Amino acid sequence: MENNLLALILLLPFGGACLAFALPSDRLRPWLLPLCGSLHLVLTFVVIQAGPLSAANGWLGIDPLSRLILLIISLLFCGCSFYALGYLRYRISWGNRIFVTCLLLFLFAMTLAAMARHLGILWVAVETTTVSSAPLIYYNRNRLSIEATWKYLLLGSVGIALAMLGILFVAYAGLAGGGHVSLQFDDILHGAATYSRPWLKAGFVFLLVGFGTKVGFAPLHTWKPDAYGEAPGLVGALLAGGLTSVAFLALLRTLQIMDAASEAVMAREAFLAMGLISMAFAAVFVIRQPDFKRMLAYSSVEHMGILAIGVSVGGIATFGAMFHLLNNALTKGVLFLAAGNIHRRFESKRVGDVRGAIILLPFSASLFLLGFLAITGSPPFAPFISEFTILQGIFSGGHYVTGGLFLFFLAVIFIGMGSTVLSVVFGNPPEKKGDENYRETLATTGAPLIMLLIILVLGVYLPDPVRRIFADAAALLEVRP
Amino acid sequence: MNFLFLSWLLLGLGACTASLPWRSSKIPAILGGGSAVLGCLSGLIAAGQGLIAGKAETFSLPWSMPGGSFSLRLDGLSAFFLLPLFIVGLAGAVYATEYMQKEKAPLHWTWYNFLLVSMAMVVTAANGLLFLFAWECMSLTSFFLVITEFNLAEAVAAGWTYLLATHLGAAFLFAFFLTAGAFSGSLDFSSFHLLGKLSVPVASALFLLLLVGFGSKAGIFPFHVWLPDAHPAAPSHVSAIMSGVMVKTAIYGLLRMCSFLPVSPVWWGGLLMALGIIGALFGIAMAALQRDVKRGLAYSTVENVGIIILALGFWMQSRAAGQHLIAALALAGALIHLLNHTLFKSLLFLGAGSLIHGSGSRNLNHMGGLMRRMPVTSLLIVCGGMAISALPPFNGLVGEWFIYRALLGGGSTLSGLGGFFPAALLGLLALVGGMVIIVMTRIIGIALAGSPRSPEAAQAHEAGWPMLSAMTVMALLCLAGGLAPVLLLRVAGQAGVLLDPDSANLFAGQDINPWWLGMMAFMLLGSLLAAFSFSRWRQRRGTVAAANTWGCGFAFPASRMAYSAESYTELAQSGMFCSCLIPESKDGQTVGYFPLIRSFVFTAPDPLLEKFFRPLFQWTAGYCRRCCCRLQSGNLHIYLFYVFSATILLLFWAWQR
Amino acid sequence: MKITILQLFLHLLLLFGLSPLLSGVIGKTKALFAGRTGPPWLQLYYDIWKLFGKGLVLSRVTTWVFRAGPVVGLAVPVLAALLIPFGSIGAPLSFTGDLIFFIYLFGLARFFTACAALDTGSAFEGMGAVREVTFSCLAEPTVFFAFIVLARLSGSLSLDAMFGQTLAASWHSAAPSLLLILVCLFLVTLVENCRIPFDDPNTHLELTMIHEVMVLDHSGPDLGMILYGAAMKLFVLGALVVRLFLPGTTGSMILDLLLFAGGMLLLAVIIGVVESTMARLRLLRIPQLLVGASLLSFFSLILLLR
Amino acid sequence: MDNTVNFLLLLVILLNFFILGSSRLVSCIRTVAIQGGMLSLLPVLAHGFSGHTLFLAAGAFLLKGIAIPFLLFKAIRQVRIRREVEPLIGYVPTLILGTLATAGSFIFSDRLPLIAEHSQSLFVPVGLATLATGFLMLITRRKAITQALGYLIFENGIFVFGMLLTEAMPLMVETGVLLDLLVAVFVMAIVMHQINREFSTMNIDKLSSLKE
Repeated sequence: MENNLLALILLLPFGGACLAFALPSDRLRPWLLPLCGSLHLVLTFVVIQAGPLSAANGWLGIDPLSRLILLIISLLFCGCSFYALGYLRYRISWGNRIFVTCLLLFLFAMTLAAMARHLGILWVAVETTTVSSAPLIYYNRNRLSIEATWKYLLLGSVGIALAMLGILFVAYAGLAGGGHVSLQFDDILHGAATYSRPWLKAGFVFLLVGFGTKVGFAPLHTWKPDAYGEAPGLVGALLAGGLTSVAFLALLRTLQIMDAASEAVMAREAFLAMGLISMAFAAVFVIRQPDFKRMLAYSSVEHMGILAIGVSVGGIATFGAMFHLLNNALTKGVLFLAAGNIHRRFESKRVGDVRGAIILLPFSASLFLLGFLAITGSPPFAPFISEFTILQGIFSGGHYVTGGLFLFFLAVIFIGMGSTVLSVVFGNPPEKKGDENYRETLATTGAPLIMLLIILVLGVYLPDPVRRIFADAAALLEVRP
Repeated sequence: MNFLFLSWLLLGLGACTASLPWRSSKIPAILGGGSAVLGCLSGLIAAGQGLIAGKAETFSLPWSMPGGSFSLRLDGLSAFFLLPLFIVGLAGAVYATEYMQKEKAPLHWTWYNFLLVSMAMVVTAANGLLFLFAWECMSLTSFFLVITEFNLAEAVAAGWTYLLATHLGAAFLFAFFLTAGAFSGSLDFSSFHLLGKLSVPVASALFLLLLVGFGSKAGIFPFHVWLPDAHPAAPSHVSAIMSGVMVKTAIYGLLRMCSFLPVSPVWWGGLLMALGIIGALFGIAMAALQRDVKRGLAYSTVENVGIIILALGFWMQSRAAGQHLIAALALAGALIHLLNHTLFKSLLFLGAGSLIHGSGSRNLNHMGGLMRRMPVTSLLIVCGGMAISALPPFNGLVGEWFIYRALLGGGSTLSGLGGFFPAALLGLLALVGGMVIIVMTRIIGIALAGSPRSPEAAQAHEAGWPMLSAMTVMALLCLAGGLAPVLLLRVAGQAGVLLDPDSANLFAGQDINPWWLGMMAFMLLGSLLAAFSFSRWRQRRGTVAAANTWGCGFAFPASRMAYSAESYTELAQSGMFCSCLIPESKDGQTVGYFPLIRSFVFTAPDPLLEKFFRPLFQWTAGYCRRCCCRLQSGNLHIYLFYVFSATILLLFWAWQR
Repeated sequence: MKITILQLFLHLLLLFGLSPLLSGVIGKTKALFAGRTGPPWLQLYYDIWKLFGKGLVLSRVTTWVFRAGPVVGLAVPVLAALLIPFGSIGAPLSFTGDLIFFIYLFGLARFFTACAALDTGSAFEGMGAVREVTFSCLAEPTVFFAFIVLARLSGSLSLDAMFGQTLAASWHSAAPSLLLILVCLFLVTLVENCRIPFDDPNTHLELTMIHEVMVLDHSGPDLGMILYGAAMKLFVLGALVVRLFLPGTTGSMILDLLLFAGGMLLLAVIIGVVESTMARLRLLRIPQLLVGASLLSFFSLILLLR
Repeated sequence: MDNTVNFLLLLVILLNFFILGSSRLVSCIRTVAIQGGMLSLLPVLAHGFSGHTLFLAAGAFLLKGIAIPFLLFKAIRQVRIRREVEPLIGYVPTLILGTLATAGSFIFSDRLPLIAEHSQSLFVPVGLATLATGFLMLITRRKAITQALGYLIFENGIFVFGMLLTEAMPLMVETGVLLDLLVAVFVMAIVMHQINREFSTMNIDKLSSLKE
């Protein structure tokens, strides 16, 4: 039963990808996306209900963290898949065989990564996300998207290769510590206490840099603005919400290993430093950002920093970070999808060319504005609660300087993003009209609207089952003295 | 409490239903406006109960958010702030049914109702997270109201300045609540009494956080920069709410939080007094220079907040020095002035809105002669002008009377520096009082009196009954406050005894009772009536002829020759103001004996905003951009180098561990 | 906090009866200096009587505010007079903090006079209104500082007590301060009543006037009320100066009354002398003089605080 | 056995230097192919014959020695370029840096405790040195194709290191790793083709319009 369930949730997107590649019709193919997306969501709910699962000799399994990540991926993908219907209908002439196939492969890779209980599998899955998302970034097939793809591919591959090295180091740490070598996650956790410190520490550094590149910690984030900026909004949403969550999961796994090896203090210091540097970089870059999709990329860097800080501080902040993981993913989804609509309508993403979006695209522009307010931590949206919880953890842990810096960066980023967002949303539309045939459809506005509603509800009322998902995930990251 | 919930329910329902896509434009007005009116009435009952009951009512529900609980507390202080909130909310709602344009109205109702709910929640919240939640909701909803005219660039710019200021301020509040929560172990206000054990330096740091955080919302002097832009951009009843009520919620926060902190060192009060008097002088001077009527009123809010803060500072200082009578007077003055300011400032903003509605311009120089075209509005504005100038028989005098009495008490009984500061402040406050009269006679004289200064003003139309009735209620309340000052003291006393328990008997006793003021107001009305009847009697007896205004020999006086808004303050400007306040004028020079037609641009921007904050922000932004260009140059080699060096650095770091 | 019917009656009688006389005395003094015969002592009484009997001419631009100016201008000094002692005759109305009400009463008069002037829509009257509100605004701190000094000396916050029986004793203990504020109050009386050196009521150029230019358009009974009100205002403010100058009491009410009346006449003569010997200041110098007066009164306060 | 392996590893380092110093693309690709071929001998040499090692050796040889060089050769034949343009840092400084990095790797690996049976082998320093060489290539070379080569060398370094842990790595994971490498290079080759089509050059200096 367990095997079947996990196999099913993996095979669904993989089979969907194969089917998409085989289907000849550009019109029919996109329907595979919502189909797979919704089934995946249903299966995810079943998996979440089912409790801890394990399959394939313990190589795959579901623990509270995977449950959370799986939920995030599935929700986001489901929303994006409905959006994709509208988007691909609009761009029917562009062809979508590779696009749909890669989207489903991407989902497959993310699901695999979420369920991996073996570091090798985890690595392969994360690398697969890179490879399968590269063609998605290249979807627009122009000079800029080539450049973005190339940078993404190279930086991503180098990063992930470093992570491989880190995995090998950790494995060797076991060998050098006199134990049995295994890359099974549970074995590692079990034996970590005896691991050889130099190997383990070096391995941690490689893993941090490697997965940190995928997560997009500054200064390893350099591919992010290019990739997010040039990819279609839909892909941006999946990258910023899904891929980063998966990569962050890989970092959390690393953290678990370090916790088990009683090296928690060092690991958390590194996370804290990375988090603060990321927030600082994002704050500097987001100011007067002339391109609103790149701005969202920097915001993603910021939120990865927030997550890292939340996890590093511990206590209630870990809960906040877990909550924030979901909030960040969904809010980024809203923002990228809405930004994609605006981009299509104006055929530009430069702030100077895009003005008065609320007049031409009332729904998308409102979603963009509300999404901006949500992501910068304004109530009644859920990121307010999660960021506040992280801050509570920071302050009650006595890290007043960190807390002060955190608040300062948040404020600066709010200013930076706000001036860009407001000039995009309000004002009078420019003379150059863009694509006048572009219309908002139910698919392209409904999906982000649903996501926004979810974070709105979660910002006011956190139901107990949902709360338990976060709390269980956070409990895994608690340092046990 | 139940009525408060009922009010929230009604307001919330109205907010949610008003902006649905209804066919008819009347339905949103009925749903939104009706719910706002009913909600405010229900809220008024709650506030009244809170004031009469005199003892705190609490309510608590668990909230699933970490650190949060849905705890509310309605005590005298909260009720004291709820009362004006719902009064102005009610008047604003009635006013808006006529004032708002049809297409903007539905969404406006949503934000308006939510603004009322969030403000009421701010003053009743008894949990830090809930307070911040409501606080931020209040900022956001008011931001959306400010940008109601979102197609105008200046409205959006004003809204943005506002949002920026309030958000930066909120960051300080976050820091305060989080630190306070860390010290007291919980974010519930019921545990905040533990803050009373803090050492003075820590408490002072917290106090400064509060001052900046709440100051940026309240418009305390260096943080007022958003206010003069935001108020003119918002619809007038929203300006009334923002200026009359929202700004005061910040003062509520300051008072409430300070009541948790240990008894203050003297310098806290001194700092507040200094900021207060600077703000008052600055605000009123800037108000005298504005040609935009609502901008002028906005600066007048800066001035009045300055006065309130001054009085509060004096209260803190005298309490710290053990002067209970003076402290009670100052506190009563601050609270009563706060209440009064709510009433007359919202009256004036509503009146200004009516003028704009009627004449189509916010520029004083384009109005003129509206007294004839809009008699009721004009009468009400004159009442408001008298109230804000603290002239009898209106309520403005009552608050100022207490503040003056406190300062006089300090100046005439204390010796040394203790007497010097109140005396000096008294003189400066008197100067402010004189300048308020300049500002108000300017608005009345230029906008209402004389002959029309533009074709639109000549065609101005009087507002309809919803707008007029809203204003009339406010004006009557202003008059009632002036005639029955004891009532004002009773209401303020409910809040006062909570803030300063030592002076509870003073609030109830005769020492600071202002009933003579009411008596004098009645006598003034009597003597005015007598003089008026005499005048009528003589007029009946004699003949009445109509003629042109005496032009001192000039036969054809025109409205363009009359004193303009700028010339009205020229004398004060050249005689009294320091050079940094002087407005900028461009292209005014005439050349030659027969000069061509010249255009003349005259602006009075906020000097602090234009000469300090804006350059600072722009420089920082430019610097950041330059950094960005260097760091993210588009070169893949450098990016790879970042990865490489990050690895090496972290390896070194790990090695050191 | 007391009302005495006798004092009320006396106050009103003195105020209504005696106030126009001051103007006559000033006129005669000035005429004496100029070597003219001058108008009769009771000229202002004749003027007011005559004006009350005349018809009204109203500008077509004006509204009720224009008519309210004279009404307020007449009612305010009457009420204000009830708050202060005339000589050693105590004030009929007095309460703690009445000095604030007293000052703001004159603010009310100023408010309406200025509004009434602006209501005509004439550039000249606007000019007068501006000057009136601006200069009075600068005079207000002076009054407050002077009152604090008196409050400090008397230990009370009501005008009746501040200008009451303790004043004579205060002259012994704090003569320099009292002298300074006497000068300041005299200056305030001059500026509030638009006398030389601040304003020249008899000039013929509207451009240079303050008070007179504001009432250009008033006529008939309205103008009469304005003249009467102005005379009373001079009387009320003058009464403060005189009381400060002649603080004691003789013990007999009749003598006190005579002393007060004599003091008022003396004040009128002094004003006449000042007007005859000084020229009107340039407009831009007036704020400086007023700020100087404020500083002077503040200095007198510092003398006490030391 | 150790000596043979160590000799092979030293050859790998030699090839690293050769690549760093060479400007002809064809010889670079050929060298990488040779390096890959040599590395594919390592599993067998280091761990003896077994199904696992044979499969690994065969897979590595097919991929690193044949398939990927073939892909790259095809790519440069299409774009008709022969030489690397002048790198960001000249050849001699690159060689010096390469030497320094190699020395650094040896020093660094001295600090890492090895288990007894590996104490004589050079897997760790050579792996790290190869890694560093790959990084150097990535950072200093201007052509897309040389960057891809740098990535391959980088991967080779990891492969060398992985030899220490062959028994820990399940076959399926190894397969996945190799396949991912192939796909990554395949995608890179496609993108290179597109770069050449759009920009008419393989010089990635042209790819710097996405910046702040």
